[in-house]
Amino acid sequence: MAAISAFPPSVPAPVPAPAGLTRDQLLELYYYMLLTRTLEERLVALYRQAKVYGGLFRSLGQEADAVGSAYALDRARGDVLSPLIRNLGSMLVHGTEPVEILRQYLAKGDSLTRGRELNIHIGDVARGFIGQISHLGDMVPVMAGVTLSFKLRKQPRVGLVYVGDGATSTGAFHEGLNFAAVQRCPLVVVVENNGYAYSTPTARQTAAKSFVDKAAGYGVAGARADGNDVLAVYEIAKAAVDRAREGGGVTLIELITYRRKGHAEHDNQSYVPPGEIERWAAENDPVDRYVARLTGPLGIGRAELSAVEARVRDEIDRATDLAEQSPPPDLADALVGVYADPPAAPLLWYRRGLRG
Amino acid sequence: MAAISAFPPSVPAPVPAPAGLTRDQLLELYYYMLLTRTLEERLVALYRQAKVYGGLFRSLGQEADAVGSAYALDRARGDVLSPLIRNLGSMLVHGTEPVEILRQYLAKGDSLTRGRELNIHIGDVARGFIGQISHLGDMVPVMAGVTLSFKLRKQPRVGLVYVGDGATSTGAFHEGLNFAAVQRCPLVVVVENNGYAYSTPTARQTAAKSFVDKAAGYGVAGARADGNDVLAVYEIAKAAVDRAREGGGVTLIELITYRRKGHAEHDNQSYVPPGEIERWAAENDPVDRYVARLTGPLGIGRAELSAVEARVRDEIDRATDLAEQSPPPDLADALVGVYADPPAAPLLWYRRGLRG
Amino acid sequence: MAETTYLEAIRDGLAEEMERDPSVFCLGEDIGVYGGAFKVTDGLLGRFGPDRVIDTPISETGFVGAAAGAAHMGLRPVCEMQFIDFISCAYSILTNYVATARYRAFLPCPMVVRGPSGGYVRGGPFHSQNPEAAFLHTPGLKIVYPATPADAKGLLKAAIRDDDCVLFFEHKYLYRRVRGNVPPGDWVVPIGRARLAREGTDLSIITYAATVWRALEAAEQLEREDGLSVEVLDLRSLLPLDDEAIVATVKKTNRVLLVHEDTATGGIAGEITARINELVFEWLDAPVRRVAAHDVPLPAAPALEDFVLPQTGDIVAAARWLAAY
Amino acid sequence: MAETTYLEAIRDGLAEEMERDPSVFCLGEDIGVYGGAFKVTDGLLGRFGPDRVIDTPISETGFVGAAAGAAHMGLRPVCEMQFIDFISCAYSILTNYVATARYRAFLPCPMVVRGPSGGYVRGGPFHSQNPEAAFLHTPGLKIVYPATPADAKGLLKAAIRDDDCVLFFEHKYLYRRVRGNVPPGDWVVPIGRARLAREGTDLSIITYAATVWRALEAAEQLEREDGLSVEVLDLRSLLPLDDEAIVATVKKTNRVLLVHEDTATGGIAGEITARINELVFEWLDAPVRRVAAHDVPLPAAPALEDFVLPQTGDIVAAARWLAAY
Ligand SMILES: Cc1ncc(C[n+]2csc(CCOP(=O)(O)OP(=O)(O)O)c2C)c(N)n1
Ligand SMILES: Cc1ncc(C[n+]2csc(CCOP(=O)(O)OP(=O)(O)O)c2C)c(N)n1
Ligand SMILES: [Mg+2]
Ligand SMILES: [Mg+2]
Repeated sequence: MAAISAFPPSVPAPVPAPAGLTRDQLLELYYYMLLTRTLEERLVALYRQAKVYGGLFRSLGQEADAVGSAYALDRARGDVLSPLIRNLGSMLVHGTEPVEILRQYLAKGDSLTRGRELNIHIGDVARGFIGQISHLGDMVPVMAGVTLSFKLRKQPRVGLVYVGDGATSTGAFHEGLNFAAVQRCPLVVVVENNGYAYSTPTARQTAAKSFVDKAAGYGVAGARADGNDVLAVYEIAKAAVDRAREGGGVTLIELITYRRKGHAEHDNQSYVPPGEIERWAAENDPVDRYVARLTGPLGIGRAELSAVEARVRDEIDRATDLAEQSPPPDLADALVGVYADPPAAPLLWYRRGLRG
Repeated sequence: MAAISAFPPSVPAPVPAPAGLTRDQLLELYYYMLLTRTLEERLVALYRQAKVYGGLFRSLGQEADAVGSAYALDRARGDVLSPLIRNLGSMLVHGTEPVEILRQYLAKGDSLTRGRELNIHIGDVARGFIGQISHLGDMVPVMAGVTLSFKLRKQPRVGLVYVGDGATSTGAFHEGLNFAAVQRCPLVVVVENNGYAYSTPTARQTAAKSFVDKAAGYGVAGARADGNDVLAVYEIAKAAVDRAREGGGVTLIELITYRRKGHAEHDNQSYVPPGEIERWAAENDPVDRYVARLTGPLGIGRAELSAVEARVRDEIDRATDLAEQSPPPDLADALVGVYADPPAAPLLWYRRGLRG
Repeated sequence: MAETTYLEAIRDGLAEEMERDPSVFCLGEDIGVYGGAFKVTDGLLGRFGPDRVIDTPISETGFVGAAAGAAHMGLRPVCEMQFIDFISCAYSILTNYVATARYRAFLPCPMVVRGPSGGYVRGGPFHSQNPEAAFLHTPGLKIVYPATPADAKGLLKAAIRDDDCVLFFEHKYLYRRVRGNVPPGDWVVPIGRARLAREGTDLSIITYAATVWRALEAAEQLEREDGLSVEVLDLRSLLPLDDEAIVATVKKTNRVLLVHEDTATGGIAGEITARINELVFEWLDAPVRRVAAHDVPLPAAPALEDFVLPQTGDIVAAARWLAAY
Repeated sequence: MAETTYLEAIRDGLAEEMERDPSVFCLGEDIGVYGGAFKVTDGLLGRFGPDRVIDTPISETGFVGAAAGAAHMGLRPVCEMQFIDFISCAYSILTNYVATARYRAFLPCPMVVRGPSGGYVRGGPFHSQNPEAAFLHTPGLKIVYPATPADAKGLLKAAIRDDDCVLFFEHKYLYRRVRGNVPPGDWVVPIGRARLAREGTDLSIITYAATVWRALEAAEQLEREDGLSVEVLDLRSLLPLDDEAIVATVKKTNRVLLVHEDTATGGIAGEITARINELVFEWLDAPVRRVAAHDVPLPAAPALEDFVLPQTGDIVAAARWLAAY
């Protein structure tokens, strides 16, 4: 997590807070939720300027679910995160820098994928997050194997993988979860139930009353929380991470949230019942709810929140300037690194002499 | 089901019996269980004479589960059955003739697959059973589609598909069951928990306490029965079939049974704990249990059972003679019928003139 | 005769077949209310109702298998892959269950699996694939991949009427970029016949899908700048291949350039080269050569994608080499 | 140097690598207690324990994906498909996730997927498959398919040490039928190099796996009966292919017969024909021809299987035609 020193020095002495979090940590959660939302807003601006390549996927209204769950991991201990397209917040918590996200969306040569992949299909195994692919469900067996390696090597490390309500319908989800359950891998599987898979409502995705009902069928622990309450999410995720670390195996967590934007920017959400989005925005925005809680019962002053807001704005402005200056990908790189050996694919015959 | 007239004419007037079955039906269940067991014994004899091609899969000790469940279907109403390798009994109940099974195992040209496929990978859609393939799980989505067609056409027909404890781990099982559940297809999914998948005990296949625990995760009805009690199996299957026919959707049934023989004849079962097989054979043989019940509380005389036994022996002897006389497949048939159009694949260039 | 886009032609073909034959129905992800990721099925739900335009869970094996089961019972399902890249998730059930159904069990399995395919759209490695080669060694399947609105409509109608499983690949780059006349009435294009897209005498380019248009561009440039007369054969059907048309063009020009968007290694140009060797080796005045994608996963950044995929300039360069051979 | 069967050679290679490198482990169905459907992993559980020989649920996508995840973390998993026919169930995760891991995300993914492949054993359509062609257009994968005990051991060791995913196809017909000497010590055969199985000057047969032995039989018969000197090149590695060795044999004999057990249409003979056209067209005195399986699912009955698959007599007939050309 970001260095605490980044906060104003004059922070009052920590007071005990919910979920065993310090006052600084409570503010840090706010920082990441806001960073996620603001960064996505910046990306939308760039998208409208046609600077973004590929689809732009929003997590508006889901920031608490992403941030709160990833916050339960311990990067210092080598925990590994497997994010999906709605998990920008999780990635930021786990150490991805805003400038890396921007470079990626702008398809820059110095992005984490060097322009090879789109949106947040990025990873850095050294920093403990694994790049996703489009094919839904695949990351579950992959993370079963990541965490199997922890078990085989007796490392006290934990993995966390997300699946959408829609992705639970894939065979890969089933095979991966079952494998991890049988092997008692230290894995937390978070089902983000945001009501829709593209245009498909949850009721057409499964006949189950809730996704947590699947836990018993795999013989794993199950838990469910309000995905828009960042502290509730953190608590439930932390318990699952601790259980995994102690050898208790897999936990299937269902987080109830709502996808307020379309599947991607192009989607006009014509299929959503009128008023539904507005209701969630007005009554159940995770940032608003958390601000109310911070400034209310948790007794954090508005000034401190403003400081966080200023920091976020400033960081994203600087990151954007930096990212825009990045160079485009280098053509010579296009054929490099499919295999360790050979180091590059051959240039095709009619290009020799012509280019490259 | 086989014509009742095949039974001795002097049968006493039917008396009310369990599961709403007539006396003749109770005897018919015995007939099919015995037919299954005896036919498999005949196949073993032929296998030892090296007349059988491919593996020989036994259902010894599972006859009640296969026969009792398939007996719940109504062929006259066009119900469709999807059997697996342990479901010889189901196929016989659903109308497959012993001679057809023998021809298939002997790879004869007039077998239902004309020598193209092995063991009981056979079907006849006209008679309401669908030929399985080796890839486990696939028959579940296929039967979801078969029964979806019943629903779309408003036909009062039902489908029944089997999966082994091992096959429940496949993605195809998951995707097919979920699809059928969402569509409320008139489908009964029978999980035959016989303790092993090849050499793998159920505990290494799933961490779930029981397979019926999966039902809630799909939002379908779940039921569980002693798979070696043919009447209990019939009752639970009949209830599920009726529910499906009335528009109640999918039922997931778990039948507890035990695979007394190896995965196939070649398997020496070295991995089975000593005494386990013997215990099941001595204490929980489905035929023995049913005979005791028939001759005890159900008051059926030994003579009547002997008549059935004689009939079975006789039918199988005649079927064997018939099958052995069948011709081998015709070479010219090898290239026929991959597509409706073209009718046959071309003979390769170096064979023209040489053969065919 | 009004001009239609490639996408509209597909939608029209689908709607006409659903109109004509009540046993035809569609299933796939987000094809109903939303009308599909590319709006190919837009309006069909309203027209034909939820029993004939079924939104499925995210389960390619599930709904392809379900389609097969329904097909056994006499229906004619049309499955949409949201992107053809996800047909890989149904690879086993398609190649093992569906493809063999008739041969091993005499089960009718008339069904179509269709979806947006191909690159040149900055879609990256998982939204740009050309899977045809992976299915080419699977007897029991048919494969078509049209390049024009007329073929898109005519081949889709033929695919739906075919009594076996047809993989119908639609090139997403062409969806809205290509318009053309579609003959009126019940327009059906038989599966298994190639289309002569351009007549020529000096050299033949054999290709299909999006690269047909690049080949035509190249042909014009070669005529303009080099006075070369280039013939372009649009295969349209990849399984079965139209050997007659391939033989005819080779006999006519004696020089063949194979062009496709799939990777060079393992792409179907290999199969075509083998057939040319077998059928008309003596007629070749030059080696059969390939223009295809470089052997890497397709990168997303525009400059990289353009570098990896075959471009008009590549076809021109290769054709000049062949002509000069 | 004792003679070893093809199967023992694989087991030895596996055991030696597990001995040498603690990061190597095996996973698959029934490979532990039971030792695998063909007993390839027999004894490994006792020797290396349950953490390194893992019996999995019936989930090819599950354990192949798990292997990839473990490989990212520095382990070297070896997955067994009980029959290679079931690799189709992991087709998506292999071609999309595993094959692209290094290119799209710089993720190391050193793993092997191995299993009993091929026909001539009356296994029917689902226990006799040769899936190599389906993976040939997937950059990021490597494919090997040995024909001898020495190559089986040496290539398996190379595959396990390779830093990318290698598909290791084992021909089940050869498991116990072929014995041979395996060089002692740490015997490793580099991936990507073909093996000259027989020297000759009149004609080249290029093949791999079980048909190598049929080709050798045919070569002897042709020498005996026709006085023909036939060279046999065993490819061993299918991705990457050994272009140098292919070029060398074509330049030497100027006549090429490609033989494989997979179907003619879509089999990898097409790719090889294309490469020969590109690299040594001028050296051909006759068309490159194929001997392969007929284009049907493989039937189980002995007479039918023998009819559909390429036999020694077919190779002889085709070679005579080529030699007389
Ligand atoms: C196997 C597969 N099939 C289809 C798709 C196309 N697709 C991409 S995202 C998506 C919807 C995902 O919904 P959900 O899992 O609920 O995640 P959310 O977008 O709601 O976060 C679909 C169908 C895919 N990526 N993978
Ligand atoms: C997808 C797939 N993987 C592996 C196999 C190999 N295989 C055939 S039967 C079998 C065990 C099946 O066990 P179960 O489902 O419990 O059925 P049972 O034999 O006990 O009736 C296995 C692993 C297969 N047929 N399909
Ligand atoms: Mg969702
Ligand atoms: Mg079992």
